[in-house]
Amino acid sequence: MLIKCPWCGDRALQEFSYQGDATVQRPAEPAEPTDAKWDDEWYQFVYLRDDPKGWHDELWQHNLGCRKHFKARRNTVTHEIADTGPMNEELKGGDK
Amino acid sequence: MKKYSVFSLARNALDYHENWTEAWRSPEPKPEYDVIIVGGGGHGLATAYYLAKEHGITNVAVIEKGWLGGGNVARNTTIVRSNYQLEGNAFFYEKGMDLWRDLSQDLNYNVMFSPRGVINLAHNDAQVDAFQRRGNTMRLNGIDAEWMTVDQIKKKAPLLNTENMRYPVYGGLCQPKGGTARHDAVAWGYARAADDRGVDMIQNCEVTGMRIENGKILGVETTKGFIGAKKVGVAVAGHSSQVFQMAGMRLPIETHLLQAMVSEPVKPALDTVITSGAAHCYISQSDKGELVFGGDIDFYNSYAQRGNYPIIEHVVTAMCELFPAFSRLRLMRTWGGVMDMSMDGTPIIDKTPIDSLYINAGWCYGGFKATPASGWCFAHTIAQDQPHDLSSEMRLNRFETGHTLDEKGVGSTPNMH
Amino acid sequence: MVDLTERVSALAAIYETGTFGATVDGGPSVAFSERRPLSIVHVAGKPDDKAFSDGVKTACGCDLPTTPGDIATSGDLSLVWLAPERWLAVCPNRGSGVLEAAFRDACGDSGAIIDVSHGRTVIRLSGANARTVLMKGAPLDFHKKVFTPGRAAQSAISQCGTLITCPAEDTFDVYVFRAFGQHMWEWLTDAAGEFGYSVETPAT
Amino acid sequence: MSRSYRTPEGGRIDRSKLLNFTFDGKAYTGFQGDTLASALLANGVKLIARSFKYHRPRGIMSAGPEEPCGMIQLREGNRTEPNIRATQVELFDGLQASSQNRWPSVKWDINSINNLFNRMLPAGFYYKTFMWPKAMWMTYEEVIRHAAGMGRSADLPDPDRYEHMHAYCDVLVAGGGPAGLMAAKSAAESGARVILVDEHPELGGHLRGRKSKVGAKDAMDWVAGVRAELEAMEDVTILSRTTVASYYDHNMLVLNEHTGDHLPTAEGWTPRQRNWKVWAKQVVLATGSIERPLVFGNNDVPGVMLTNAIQTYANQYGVTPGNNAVIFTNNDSAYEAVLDMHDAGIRVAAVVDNRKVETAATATVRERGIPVFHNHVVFNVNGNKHGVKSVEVMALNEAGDHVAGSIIKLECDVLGMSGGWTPTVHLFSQSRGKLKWNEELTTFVPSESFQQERSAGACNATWGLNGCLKEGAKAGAEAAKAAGFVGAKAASAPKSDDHGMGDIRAMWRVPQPPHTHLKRFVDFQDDVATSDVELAVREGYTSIEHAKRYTTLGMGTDQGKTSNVNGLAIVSEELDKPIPEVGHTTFRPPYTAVTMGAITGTERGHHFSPIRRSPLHDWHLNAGATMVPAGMWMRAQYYQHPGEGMWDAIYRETLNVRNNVGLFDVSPLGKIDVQGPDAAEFLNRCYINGFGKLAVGKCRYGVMLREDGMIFDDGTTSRFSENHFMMTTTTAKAGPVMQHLEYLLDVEWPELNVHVVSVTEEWCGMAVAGPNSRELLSRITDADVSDEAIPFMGVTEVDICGVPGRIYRISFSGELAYEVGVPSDWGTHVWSQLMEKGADMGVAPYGTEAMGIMRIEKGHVVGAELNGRTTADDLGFGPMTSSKKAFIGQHAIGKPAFLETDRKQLTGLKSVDGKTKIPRGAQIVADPAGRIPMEQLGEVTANCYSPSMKEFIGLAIVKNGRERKGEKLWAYSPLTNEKCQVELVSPHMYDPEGEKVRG
Repeated sequence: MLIKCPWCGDRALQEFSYQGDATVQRPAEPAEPTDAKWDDEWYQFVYLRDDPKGWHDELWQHNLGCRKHFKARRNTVTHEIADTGPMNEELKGGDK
Repeated sequence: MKKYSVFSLARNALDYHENWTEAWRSPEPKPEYDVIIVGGGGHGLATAYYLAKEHGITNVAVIEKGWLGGGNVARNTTIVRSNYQLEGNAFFYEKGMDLWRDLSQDLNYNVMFSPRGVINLAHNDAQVDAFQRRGNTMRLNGIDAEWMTVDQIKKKAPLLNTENMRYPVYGGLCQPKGGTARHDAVAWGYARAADDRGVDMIQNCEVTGMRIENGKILGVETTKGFIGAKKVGVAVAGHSSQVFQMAGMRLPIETHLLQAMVSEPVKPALDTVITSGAAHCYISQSDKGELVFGGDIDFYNSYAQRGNYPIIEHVVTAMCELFPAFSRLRLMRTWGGVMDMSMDGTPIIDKTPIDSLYINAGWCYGGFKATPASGWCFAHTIAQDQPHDLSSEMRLNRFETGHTLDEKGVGSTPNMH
Repeated sequence: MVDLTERVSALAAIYETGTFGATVDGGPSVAFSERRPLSIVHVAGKPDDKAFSDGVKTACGCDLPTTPGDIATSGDLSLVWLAPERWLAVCPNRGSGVLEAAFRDACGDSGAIIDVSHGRTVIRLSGANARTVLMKGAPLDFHKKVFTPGRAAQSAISQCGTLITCPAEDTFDVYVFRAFGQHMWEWLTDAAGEFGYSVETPAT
Repeated sequence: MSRSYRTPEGGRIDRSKLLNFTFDGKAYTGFQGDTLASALLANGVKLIARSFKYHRPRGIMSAGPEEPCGMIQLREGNRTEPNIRATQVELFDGLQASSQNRWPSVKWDINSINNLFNRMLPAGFYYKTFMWPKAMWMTYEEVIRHAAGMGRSADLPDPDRYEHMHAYCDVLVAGGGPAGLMAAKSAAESGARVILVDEHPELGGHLRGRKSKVGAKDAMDWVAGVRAELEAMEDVTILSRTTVASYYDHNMLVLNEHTGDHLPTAEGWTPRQRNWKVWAKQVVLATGSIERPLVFGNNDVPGVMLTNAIQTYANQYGVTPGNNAVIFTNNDSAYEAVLDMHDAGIRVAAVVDNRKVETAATATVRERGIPVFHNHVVFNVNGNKHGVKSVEVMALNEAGDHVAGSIIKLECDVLGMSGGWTPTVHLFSQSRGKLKWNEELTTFVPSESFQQERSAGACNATWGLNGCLKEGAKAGAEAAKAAGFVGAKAASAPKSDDHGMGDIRAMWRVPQPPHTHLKRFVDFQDDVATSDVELAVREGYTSIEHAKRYTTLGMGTDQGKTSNVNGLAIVSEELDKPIPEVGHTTFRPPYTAVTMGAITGTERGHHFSPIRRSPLHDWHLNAGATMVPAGMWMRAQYYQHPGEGMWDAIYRETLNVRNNVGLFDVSPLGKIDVQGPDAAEFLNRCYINGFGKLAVGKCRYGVMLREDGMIFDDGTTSRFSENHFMMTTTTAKAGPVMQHLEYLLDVEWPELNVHVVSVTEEWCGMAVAGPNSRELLSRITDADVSDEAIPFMGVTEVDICGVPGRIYRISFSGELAYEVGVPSDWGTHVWSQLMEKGADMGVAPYGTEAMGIMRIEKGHVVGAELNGRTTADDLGFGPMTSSKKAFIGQHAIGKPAFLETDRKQLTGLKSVDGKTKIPRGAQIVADPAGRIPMEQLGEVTANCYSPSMKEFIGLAIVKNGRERKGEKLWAYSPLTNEKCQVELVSPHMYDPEGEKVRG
């Protein structure tokens, strides 16, 4: 694969590390710290994944390059990459 | 079923083998079954067989979207072992070893189970500690385990490099009764034996939906129409997330891709199975002579059954480090399989929140060796509507309660298991 | 007091000047040397924070390069883009902590400055086959029209993370973590063996 | 026997360069430019191998990489290689080759007895037998394994050098035949960066073996001209002797270049092979095609060859594989070959053509007086290991499904067969391109592309030369255009002759007379005959994948290059299903097998994984340290003095710390600089304990969890100013922790203004530990090192031996201790000063073993306890866990399983009798004499002899261990047959009150 780092451009797969599903959201912490609270929201965040067959928004780190994390929309069947972008940008393309 | 034997082979040779019958039928699906097994891979076929054999449930269909045994049972590195540390795994896999030992005779199909020993190499003191800890657990659990010195390992695998290497070998944990089996034969043997007991094998039939009413499953929609069932068990390995999505469930599973490869066939050069965690490589030699080996998954989610080059390079490099003489052999074929990597590296065999729907998933790297035990326990779970004792820690809700079975101890990063 | 320039290189045990590798017509076509001693400071901050970008300019005399892979220079100092908010300032040794202090003083509380002068080994390769040697190691496009003087890229050679810069035509500096210095030296010189190579005395 | 099969002149060999070689120990000669196959044929050697299963005699069938039969063992000793196709070996002087898969010799092979029993050995026979008696399988298996396997592996390490190369290009052209050359030319002329790859030493593809004309020129002169033009262009790279092995995602291709295989040995700096990893914007596949065998009785006898192979041997090598040929074809392409054979002096006894109608090609042959039998087939070959003697020919019935009439016996010593051509679509298919069955051409052809590639020429089923040239030119231009060279134009293709294949009459199985059961081979290498494929279908292995796996069709080293289409066509006939419905098996990389060494490249031996060296590495070596790998690092394990045993040294080092002062190299510990206004807040969120209120000039031990609540890592973090911290990590987790912090800042908390930088390599770290450490420290710095100035867990920045450094008052050993950090280049200087200044007090370095003992004595946790399954509470960090702030993993602590009472907890162990060693890796049980399976209450995570306490101690994690203090249990290691009664004690075994560290 050749992955487009949003900063460094097209780079070989071996420079990157895959960092998981970009769509899971870390639950918000309560305003006031409380005792540990393990609930469905945390369970889902830590353990459950959509694991889609097809387009997948995911995280990669350019760990042997600029070391930045970024998002990629990649097809898990064909490995095509429709778009990559910094964390704060919306991804485009694919049929999502 | 026409018995296979050297005599039947001789008899048929006289007729130029023109009178052999098909190993299994290819029936049209009935409108309803007592049990439908979704997934005609090793686990699904084994489940159907044990449902019939152990629980007397024969009105069973195995529904397979492609060809029988076309998933991971067709594309693994054939290793069979039960060298686990955690209790929740140990007894389960050891049951598997019991079944493996008699499998050829039980199925009347030679699956070529070859208990030639599985050696895990330790490349540093910490690994010696960890492997001895594991070996001791195995022994106290009644599982065969031996510690091997470097010299003993050298004797068993003379071409193994132990000294002139970056990470020298300190010793190894051997499970003498572990080994390999002929992977395709396992699927075919189960299919033939299940067919003989009345199970319908429905190939080229894809499940497209699940009919669930009032929290109970009534059957599955397929490309050959709706098929009713009192119970449905799903054993679809790399497609677990997809199939359970039809039931509205999200799983603690990601689908990843594992590559494996073979060299050209050569005369016997390795008589045991060698695995090295430090080098990320496991290797054995097939009866045909090919070195069969693999390593890590490709690390990114994939349903592709085809991987990329960095991992191939990595695995071959590790293999050559372990066996510098094999550097001159040639890599003949590489392939990929998709596996359902669970969040703790351990499978799930359980009921689901949906009545009469059962799950068998999350096999990570380890599905092939588990085939008999998985079928055994899953059949029990379906027939009795409760988990078998041996798989009682492989529950679906263990992630929620914190009772994870994390052999590698890497936590909820499925690509690290 | 020791002389603060008397620093021991990671390559001290293996560094040997001379000509090595294959004997080829026309002589060796790759020259190696260690760049040392250097002052190297890791500079991090937000380029849109004016206090930071002005501070950097004050400290080193050049603007922050914001195009990925660009190198800005000012006198004997190079400021290499590493990441959207990270740069490496490199120059011949200015004395312990001097360059770091210059940035700290100029940037104040904006940005994060840290001296990494001792944490890198910098290997210079030059000559007609320098590119080819690097092509053996890193999955980067080293084509003459692509990897031009004034450009830098981070990648990996022989499993080690590297920063590779091109200060001049057919000249490249390979930065690695100090602990990998000896490994990288051995790997690169080995890769240059077929072309014949020379090892020159270290210089900044 | 000794007569030569070499033509008096002609061929692309250098007859002035005579080369000596041996085959099976017998000496032969050949010429520069020969392959081993052509040289053997020139010497009249027909029998060169034994087949896989039946050990039938086999010769050479092809002239290229598709060769299924002619495999040999090449070279000897540590350079020997099995399964080498003789057709691909360039002859060199001194070459040694031998036959394989035979014993004692290829002529008299004992296992050829298998052939007599071949009826007992149909496809999958082993699934049906060898099951009784049960215990015998391992014995059967051993016999099977020795009979199988083809050649043999070397048994010594590979002495050769291999390298890698990485490259990017605009257009990669795979194949240097007419289409590929035109593609490269068109693309290059547009200015694109082009890499042209061809597996042979010479470009030209099929032109090498033919006598074609391109324009007015001999084709090979035209090839040389184009090559020269391309070589003159700056941005063109021509890689010959190079195979495009694999085609991965996003146009990443792997090439295997044979840089030294044509040399007697690749010596010195010359790599034997070089693997290229290429990222191409566009690819042109011009990979040609492979002639198909026909499937008739005994079609494997040595001397039965592909027609184009005979033609190639005649034209390219000046070799006549026989004197008297019969050609059996179902298409026109063989006729050109017949003419060339005739020109080369081979008598062609007849052409047997299964087609009913004569074509224009027929006439060209008849003109030379060669008889042509139309609507006839060769259904059997008579011959043996000495080669073909004659062939048997019969007419076909009207439908073409039976033979009819009388048998015509034709004497001959070579039989050429041509069953049409199969486009080489392997790379296309690897690139995910979709194949479509073309009924007219009776082959799969490329249809939809998936990646940025296109096929041109014979691999696209374009048969004529003219068509190939044009299509290549067009593909090259299209590729360049797609790569951004908008002005690219197709180079004009010179007009040339354009022989095609004509109409083809597919005949997947040549019929045989009733009641005959001749072996008709489909896959020559794996001995798969029609009867095997038929049996597989009969037994229900009807999916093409089942049929392949059951029969092993296409699974040999040739990966079915000559057999796959024939095989699937027979399955389709048996199932009475059209071929497209049967489909094809997957084409897997690589195209031809690739030497593992080439894949490995330079990453062997000590370059397998880079060695990470501490700044003190050389000092340790000079001091005689035994070095041990710790991840990529090498660390000093212990420093043995003359006359000392290993454990003597380790105990001496330990006691020296306990009683005096020792030095330990802690440089490999991970160090991460954390800076920014939100640095304290960030650390608060990362650690279970608080860091917000850590005073400047102090450090604190911290524990990090994963999101699932298990311990991730631990270490101390120091505060140098309000916004500046330095975190330390364990050596093993330095990388993962860094990645974790970067992840949190990039993804979860981008709002935090914090920068993290690894500074592991910047600092040389030295633990100065022992009661005399303060005294020693005072000798190397002018700074105040008193307890007041640097209290326990204090940190200060001072000059040390004239260089700027840091002193941390932390202790892993449990003694009064410091950690000194100086910039790495000065590490040796400072360490040497410590050694020198402490000489009078007996300062000594200590290694990882002594450190390990002291940590056990103090109950500090490391990898074995931080095994990813332990919680903070399990290891006794419960009280440290803050409830006043949120941190990673906090919520997971609330999981029910974490609150259970029988969790395994950290505990210390002491050998009850004081004499028995606690076994390594033991399990904690109540009674080792109990029944198996036995309940295991816990596990020993560490064990040692404590020279300070003079007893055997250990650490363990034991169910409810904290509550069990004082209980006596057993540490039991059945693996080593050791056991030791242990008392459970507090893990803080040495100086439990911590008076020493605070001293």
